[in-house]
Amino acid sequence: MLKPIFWEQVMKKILFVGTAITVFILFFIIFYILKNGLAVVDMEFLLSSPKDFGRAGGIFPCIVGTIVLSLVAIIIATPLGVGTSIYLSEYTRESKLTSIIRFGTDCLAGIPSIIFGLFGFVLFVVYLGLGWSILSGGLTIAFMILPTIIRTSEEAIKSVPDYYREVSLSLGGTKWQTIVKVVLPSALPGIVTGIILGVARSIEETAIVIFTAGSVLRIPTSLFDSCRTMSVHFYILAREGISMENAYGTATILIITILLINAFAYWLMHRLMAKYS
Amino acid sequence: MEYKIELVNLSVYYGDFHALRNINMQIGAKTITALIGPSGCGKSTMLRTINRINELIDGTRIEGKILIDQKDIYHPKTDILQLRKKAGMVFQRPNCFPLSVYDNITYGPRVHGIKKKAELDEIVEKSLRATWLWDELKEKMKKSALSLSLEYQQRLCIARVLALGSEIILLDEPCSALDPITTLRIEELLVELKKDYTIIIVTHNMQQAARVSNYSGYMLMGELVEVNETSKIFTSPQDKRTEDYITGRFG
Amino acid sequence: MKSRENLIQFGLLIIALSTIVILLLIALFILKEGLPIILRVGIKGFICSTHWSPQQGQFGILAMIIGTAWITAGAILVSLPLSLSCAIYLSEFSTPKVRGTLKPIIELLAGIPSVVYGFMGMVILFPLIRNYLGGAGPSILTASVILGIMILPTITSIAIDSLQAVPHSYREGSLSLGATRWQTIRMVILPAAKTGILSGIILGIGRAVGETMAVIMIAGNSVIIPKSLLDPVRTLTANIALEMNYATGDHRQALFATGIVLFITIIILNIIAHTIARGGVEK
Amino acid sequence: MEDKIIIKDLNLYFDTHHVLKSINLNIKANEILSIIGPANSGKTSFLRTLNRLNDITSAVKISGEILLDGMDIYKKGISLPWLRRKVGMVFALPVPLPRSIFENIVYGPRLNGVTSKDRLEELVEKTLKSAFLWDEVKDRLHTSGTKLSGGQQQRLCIARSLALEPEVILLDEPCSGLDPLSTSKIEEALYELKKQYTIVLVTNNTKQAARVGDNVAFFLMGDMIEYGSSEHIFTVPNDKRTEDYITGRFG
Repeated sequence: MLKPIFWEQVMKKILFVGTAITVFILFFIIFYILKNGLAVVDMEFLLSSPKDFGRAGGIFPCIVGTIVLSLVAIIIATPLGVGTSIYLSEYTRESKLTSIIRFGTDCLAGIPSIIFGLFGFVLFVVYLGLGWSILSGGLTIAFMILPTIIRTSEEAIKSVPDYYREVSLSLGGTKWQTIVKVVLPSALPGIVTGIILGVARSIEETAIVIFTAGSVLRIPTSLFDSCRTMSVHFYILAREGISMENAYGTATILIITILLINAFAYWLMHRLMAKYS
Repeated sequence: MEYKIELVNLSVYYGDFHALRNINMQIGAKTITALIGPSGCGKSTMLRTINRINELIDGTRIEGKILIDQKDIYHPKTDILQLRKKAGMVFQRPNCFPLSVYDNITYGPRVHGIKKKAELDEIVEKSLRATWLWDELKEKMKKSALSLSLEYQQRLCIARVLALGSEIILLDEPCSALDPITTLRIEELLVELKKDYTIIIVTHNMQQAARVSNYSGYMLMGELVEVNETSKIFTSPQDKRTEDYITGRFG
Repeated sequence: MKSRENLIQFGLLIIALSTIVILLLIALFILKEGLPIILRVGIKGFICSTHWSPQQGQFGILAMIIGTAWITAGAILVSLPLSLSCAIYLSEFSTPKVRGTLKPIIELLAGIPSVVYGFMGMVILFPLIRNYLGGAGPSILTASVILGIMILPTITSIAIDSLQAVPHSYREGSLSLGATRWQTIRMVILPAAKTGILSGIILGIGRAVGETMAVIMIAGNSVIIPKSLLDPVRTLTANIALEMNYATGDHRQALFATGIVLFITIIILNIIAHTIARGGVEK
Repeated sequence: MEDKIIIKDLNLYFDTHHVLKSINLNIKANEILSIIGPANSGKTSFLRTLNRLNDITSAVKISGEILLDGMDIYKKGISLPWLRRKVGMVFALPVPLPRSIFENIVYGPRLNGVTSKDRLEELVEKTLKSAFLWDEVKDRLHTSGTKLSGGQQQRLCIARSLALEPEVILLDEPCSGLDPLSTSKIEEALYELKKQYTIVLVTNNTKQAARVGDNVAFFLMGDMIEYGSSEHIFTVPNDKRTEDYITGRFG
């Protein structure tokens, strides 16, 4: 009768190895990029403009482009996403309509960024005449990150215990008062996490940016200017072999930004959770 | 008299929380013992230390000894799988697996290495008959257990323990999800099973304890306040706290 | 008071419809741009022909479809063993603390930009494959390995969630019958979590089919029918991204038509995932 | 005594499940009506029809009439916030909102547009005194309500519902999680409160119903089996099922 226990031990080891490999890959990627890139990164790299198509100089315009583009995307996507999730979780019972909306959200989440790129290109760049611009790019990216925000906010709102709603209603609150004063504050950590994940997704996006915001290497001065984000810059440097050194440098900044954003989301979630529970 | 189960200076901690305080208790073979007390008093914890299912909870620490058939079940060499086979458990809510009736009952025998169809069939019939389910379910072996009514599911859970070949049955508020008539039927079943098994039942319903058990233990905030023959507990409790509880000053 | 509440509800409804509107707009624009060429060449001529030479007016995307299929299948083969062991280990064998730490870290893998993955394929896998297996480097194999790693977090994270959604009482029930943890996993937990895990895998397939930039960097992009894992191929997504910036006329329409094929594939995958998830609701 | 609430032929369905079956009942002003019965007999659902809190759950269907001071509360055009201010509610689990004691109590009045600081402070003091909590918390009104003990939290919830100056108070097993001491404090508070308010108390504890209730209604599986004065129900019940329940044959 040793057999079942023996098998358990064997399987546990196999599964552990699989887990270890997965975690190792992650750390390897991060370590490898940082090891090669940190040498290039200094204040000058961050704050100066690229020279000679990026062969020399820094990545300042790309940092500005990345920030502005994600800001625009978030400002558009947040009200739409949070509004949708409030509607889905507070105002309707499960019905045909909600299942259609949910299905639409799932589909939107699955659509490849290249399709968003094509769409943004036809609609905003060509049809509405916005050209390759921050506005076209921001709108398109907003559509892409919308499902992320909807899903995380909806989950957060649903996880607010029903008895909070009942207490507020039984104290004579209207539905909207209850949502604003009790539900949203309690769901805030989850909602903010969703928004931050949206920021992370817009920072990493490449295909959409090339198709809708272009890749002009200048500091943008208006929403109608084209811009180049760090991801796009990195892609061009690496794929066209312009400068491996600066590619590593850009990737380092990208990875550090993503790490910081995730860590921040994590920290914020825990802080707010501690405050509201 | 040799005791089937003995708890010796048993203490349980969840992290810093002292859940059971220095419990001493002896339980004889083929009796029904009821544990009563307000919620959070540690009765479920006590039940769950007897087949060591409590270890699933992180940060559980245990002091003292539990002897089953004079053997310390917390001894490092104890075969925990055999222990759980010997002391089967029925939970508060029926927890049939999302498998067929047949697969639910044969689950225990199969994990313990019984593979022959004929042997399994025999076990199924025997344990279903013992729980008065055979006539109703013999045509429904392939049906999902989750499609049965709650009562049948709970009886199936008891049948599952019987199929395992247990000697001890631990029941954790087995009737709390059931209606009065069903409750009475399960109680009758327990009294019947007492002939062959040692049964410990946790219940929040004092009348239930009074109806089915030979012995009752009253617990409060991790302590075993009083244990005695059931009739004595309910007619002449020794401890003021037991009396408070029985007369309904709690909850 | 009442009318204000109604106004709010109406406003939120309009907002909630935005995802549907966006989805329809996308379908509309892609179809409008791409459908004419499909109608002209014929569905069969477009999907079943291997000749892609826009200058000669030949628009067959079979090679790209095959390329996409190979890379996706490879990615799943690479990803499944890792993601499933990871999910099972973290959900069933590790402590909540370890799970709570490692799950976000693995989800972080999803946050690394896809171009960085592609880059890793170029600088790490190309030399390895050149030295030990031959060929130039860009190939189905490279792309499969990298995409497999990219979809790891998607599948792992969904699989962990589905495993964790299996009621704890099943675990208690099984263990209290004297089963080992592995028996519990194999006989109770995995069957109960099956549907969730499957829809996670399908979403992973969707991600692999749709990935663009990383694939361009490592798949080689040749329009050929591959004969070995070391052959370079072009995917549907790469086809669009590579040629879009100089394509005009029929050529441009053909690229949008490629987009239609992608779009429909993704929608079908989503419908499958949805159906599985719904069929799985047994309680 | 006059009737505060009149319930005529009340039926309630959740989807196809018939939860309340043709209930007819009059609740008198300034009485404590206790509602007893085993789990799932519709007690809580009944309570929640009185302030229409069932409406927030989907798929609820209701027929019949509930008259509060002669006005049908299910009539079209009734403002739910208005109704719920008149009919306050205390839940089984104490649920302080995640804010300070002070903020918890003024939450309701603020929603109704009371902004004067003096008025709010006056309300806080008055209601905390009525709930017998003032002395224990007067020095820490601005600490979190979730930091209080279970019994204090429940009294805070009672105070919070009083701050709306309701006419009827619904209590849903308010003592189910509490120790004897907290229970008796709450019972004491209820006894005082009934001078000003009409109180409907759902309880699992028949002895509690006997102690505090003027009248008692016994519910079983959605039917109201019996209604009468406490003495009557607990000494000479008319219905066999009531007797079965009171003597503990259920659950």
